[in-house]
Amino acid sequence: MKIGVVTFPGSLDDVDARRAAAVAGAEAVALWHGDADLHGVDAVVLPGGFSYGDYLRAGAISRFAPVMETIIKRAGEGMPVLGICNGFQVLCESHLLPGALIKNHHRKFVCKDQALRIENNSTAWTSDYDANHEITIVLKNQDGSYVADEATLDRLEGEGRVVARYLGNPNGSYRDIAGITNERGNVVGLMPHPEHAVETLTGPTTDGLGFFTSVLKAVVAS
Amino acid sequence: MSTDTVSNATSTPDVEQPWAELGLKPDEYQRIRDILGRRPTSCELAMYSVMWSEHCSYKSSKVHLKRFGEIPQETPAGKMLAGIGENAGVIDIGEGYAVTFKVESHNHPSYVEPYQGAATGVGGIVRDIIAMGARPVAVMDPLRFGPLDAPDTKRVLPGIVSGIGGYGNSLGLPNIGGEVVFDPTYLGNPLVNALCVGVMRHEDLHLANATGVGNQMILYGAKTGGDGIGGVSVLASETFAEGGPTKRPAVQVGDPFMEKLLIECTLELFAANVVEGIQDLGGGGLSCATSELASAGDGGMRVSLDKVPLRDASLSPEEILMSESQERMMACVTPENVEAFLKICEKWDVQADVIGEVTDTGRLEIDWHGERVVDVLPETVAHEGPVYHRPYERPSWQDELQADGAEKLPRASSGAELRDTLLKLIASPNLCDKSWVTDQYDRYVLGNSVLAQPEDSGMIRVDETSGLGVAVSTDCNGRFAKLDPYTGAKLALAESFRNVATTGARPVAVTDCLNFGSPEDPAVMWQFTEAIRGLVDGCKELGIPVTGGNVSFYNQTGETAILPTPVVGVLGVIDDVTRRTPIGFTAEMEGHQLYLLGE
Amino acid sequence: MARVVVDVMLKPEILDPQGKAVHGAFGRLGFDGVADVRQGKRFEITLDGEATEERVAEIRKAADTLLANPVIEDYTLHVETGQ
Amino acid sequence: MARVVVDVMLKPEILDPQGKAVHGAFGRLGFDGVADVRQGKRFEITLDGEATEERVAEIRKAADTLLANPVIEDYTLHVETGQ
Ligand SMILES: Nc1ncnc2c1ncn2[C@@H]1O[C@H](COP(=O)(O)OP(=O)(O)O)[C@@H](O)[C@H]1O
Repeated sequence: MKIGVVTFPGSLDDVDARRAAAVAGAEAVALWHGDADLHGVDAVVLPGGFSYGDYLRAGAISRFAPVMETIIKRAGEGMPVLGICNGFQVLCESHLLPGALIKNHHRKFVCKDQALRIENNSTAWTSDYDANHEITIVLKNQDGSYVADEATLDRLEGEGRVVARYLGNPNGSYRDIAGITNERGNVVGLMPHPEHAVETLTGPTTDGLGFFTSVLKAVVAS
Repeated sequence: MSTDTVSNATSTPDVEQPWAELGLKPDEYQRIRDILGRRPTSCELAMYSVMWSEHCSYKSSKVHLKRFGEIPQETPAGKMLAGIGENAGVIDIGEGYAVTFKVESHNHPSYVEPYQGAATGVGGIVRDIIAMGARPVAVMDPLRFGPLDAPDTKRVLPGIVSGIGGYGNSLGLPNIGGEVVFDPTYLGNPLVNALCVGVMRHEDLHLANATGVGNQMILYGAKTGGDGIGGVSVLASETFAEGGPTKRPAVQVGDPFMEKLLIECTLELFAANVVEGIQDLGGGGLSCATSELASAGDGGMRVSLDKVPLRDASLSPEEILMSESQERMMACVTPENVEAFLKICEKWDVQADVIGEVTDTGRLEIDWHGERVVDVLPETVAHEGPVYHRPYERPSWQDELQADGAEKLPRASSGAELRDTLLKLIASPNLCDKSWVTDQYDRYVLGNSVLAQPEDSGMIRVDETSGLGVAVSTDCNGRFAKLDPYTGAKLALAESFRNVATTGARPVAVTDCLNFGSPEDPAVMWQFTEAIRGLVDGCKELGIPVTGGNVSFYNQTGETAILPTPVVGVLGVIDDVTRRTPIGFTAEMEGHQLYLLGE
Repeated sequence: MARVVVDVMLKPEILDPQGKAVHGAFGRLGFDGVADVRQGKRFEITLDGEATEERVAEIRKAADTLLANPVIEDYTLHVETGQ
Repeated sequence: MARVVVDVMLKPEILDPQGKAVHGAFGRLGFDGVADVRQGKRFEITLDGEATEERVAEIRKAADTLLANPVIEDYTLHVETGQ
């Protein structure tokens, strides 16, 4: 079972995502933005960071990377993809997920331990959580406020595609949304960082590990 | 303006030169003429003036900093692999690992333009660390501001904090500690000190020198612009009249994305073993990099300045030599490795150009479109600057200050008064919770932050298997240092040492950033020498060396100097980070006993 | 050399935290009578040669795909003449 | 309701990392013939009433002190007419 983690220029949490995949028992594979080949991985993580400095819009330039073409195609075929923070922004910019992420309403970078409720535990990345499971993982970002038009928000709620919601909104996200999924449940975007909550020595909890163990099961099952 | 070549300088000895505008003293200008046996060309004058400035030459502090050499150059953990004089000190921490760490100031730029000043301060110290061959793994930021409620603090503080966060967060470096201290003396002169820690394997250690005749000098990173060359523009003033003034910005804008690429690119260059020597371009730009690399080498160097890629085509050769454009590095590479070097840079989208080579002449020769504009012995630029023995004297007010003891203050006489005093203390900006600052810094990235705020020291895991790690703390109480600079410096050292020791790490080495007022004031100079004496004595008593640091003078508003602020950073080593001791009283400690140690 | 300017603004229905903050600051500094502030981005694109119709069409395509995110932003584009 | 637009750009001599990143992306996406890209900010300020001379002078003052950082930025201001 191989989990690929893409490095874009300016990716920062790629090493951490690989570590988390390994802690969960997967083989972590480093993927390069300029290489369209996925090297046989079963699932992909788009990691956090400031790809291309986030100078234009977070994720706006990365989505044109050669590796993204393959990922978009494979995601359409059902391959699990998790975008964390900057990765979530790339997924929105790529239109794999609806909506967009804009500057935090307080306009500052924020780094804190954040409580969330898992609202959909049937995606490829959340099946190891209980329904309404409350977890605490790391939140750290500048452009973390999830926005979409009302119709889209209603549709996401109606179809149960809100994967996680903040308990105490830290950034102005519409309807407290911390993460969403596509119709099929294989592509998940999440603003907080589960990969920074996989060992108590360096993270606030180990609550983030479930994302990585979930996808192992999803891949084995498929 | 025609190019002022070496032969032109020889044939026109009496040309008036703007040495005073460039900050040189009459005797310094004469000394340059004596060294060269002729007048300097305008490019040479530019190089000497920058390299002989206080900032680059340490001319007021050199004689005193030498005393750090009296401390035994061994650390409790092992050898010092590089010490004062290198970009940053390097310490053996065992298991084949070495760490490097250094603190530097970016005070004045941060006052002028808080966000960019602070951001580029972080950028500069990080490049010092990568130049040693290390991967940067953490940053810290000791800060000083005027009173929290002063209007200018409202301008300065948010910018500085977001600049440090904006740059460090974008580089993916966890911020594992620092200080936020307020005092009226910092109102017109905030202090922004930035510390970076790096980790490497012993064999990856790289020193800054250019050796091996025929080796190529490669400049890589950002293009060169007119950044930070304010004063030197007088050299090109005639160009202004002709082409209309191209303004030369005094403020540099940082590009953390470029720097992140530079980190990854540089580490890949080291891993591929295609670099002989390397240096970052900081204050002094190419003047500094070329003269220091050449004088640390065994030959000479020839550089074609016209090969330097420019962001602003109107720059004169003098300005190119002086530019402090950020996010640039210079490497010495064997001819066989040039192609591999350029290929790695291309992979990371980093511009790289061969601009010169190592020669056997022992001289630093710089050409501009085929004409020689610099021909000097590189040591005379880099190391033979003026050395001042500035007068110093214990100020007359020191006795009065010391006599004004705290025991004369009224004491709380009732429970209610005591309660008020306590509430006042814990609500004071200097003592209150700092998360309003630290929440703007990423402390988790890289996944090795074992301790960060609100801990007394930061701690980073170096090896995931063995648990080897390092702890770092920075401290200084400027009020103590003003009362008694000798004891104040010792106290700063002792506090930092204790903060590291209490985590369970063994303190092994010191870096320091000496922030003081004007060295031309004998009272300030006295504070400075006393602080150094305190650090030297303290380090001897504790058995740990000073591995590097930085001096920042002229921190004052008019006649009022800042509190003497010798910020001390202590680094410790811990065999197994899982055995660290965090601060605080958590639920799992219920039933533990409390002891008070010391007198 | 010609210059094309692309102005990108958040759609009116999307909350603009930066514009809101500026609006708030206006109030605190005593600049009254401001009903609303929106903050967007301005791109000044200098072309190598003339701003021919095809070149401008290219830039428009870049604006559609890169400079603006149509999910949350609108843009306007104009060729700047005579400087 | 009148609208005043303030365009803030980094001074030409100051490095513009954002413009540089966009310029680089243009190249990679095959949009050629672009000599330079600068990215700045655009503020659209809607006034409660008319854009009288005093009101505009007020906004200009706000631009000087709040919207632009004179150390590194220049701005231009214009009143938008007829929409
Ligand atoms: N500028 C800063 N940057 C990063 N961390 C900081 C900064 N200032 C304070 N901290 C951290 O916040 C915590 C509390 O700081 P402080 O109140 O100064 O602690 P102490 O008084 O115990 O030294 C410490 O962990 C310190 O390292």
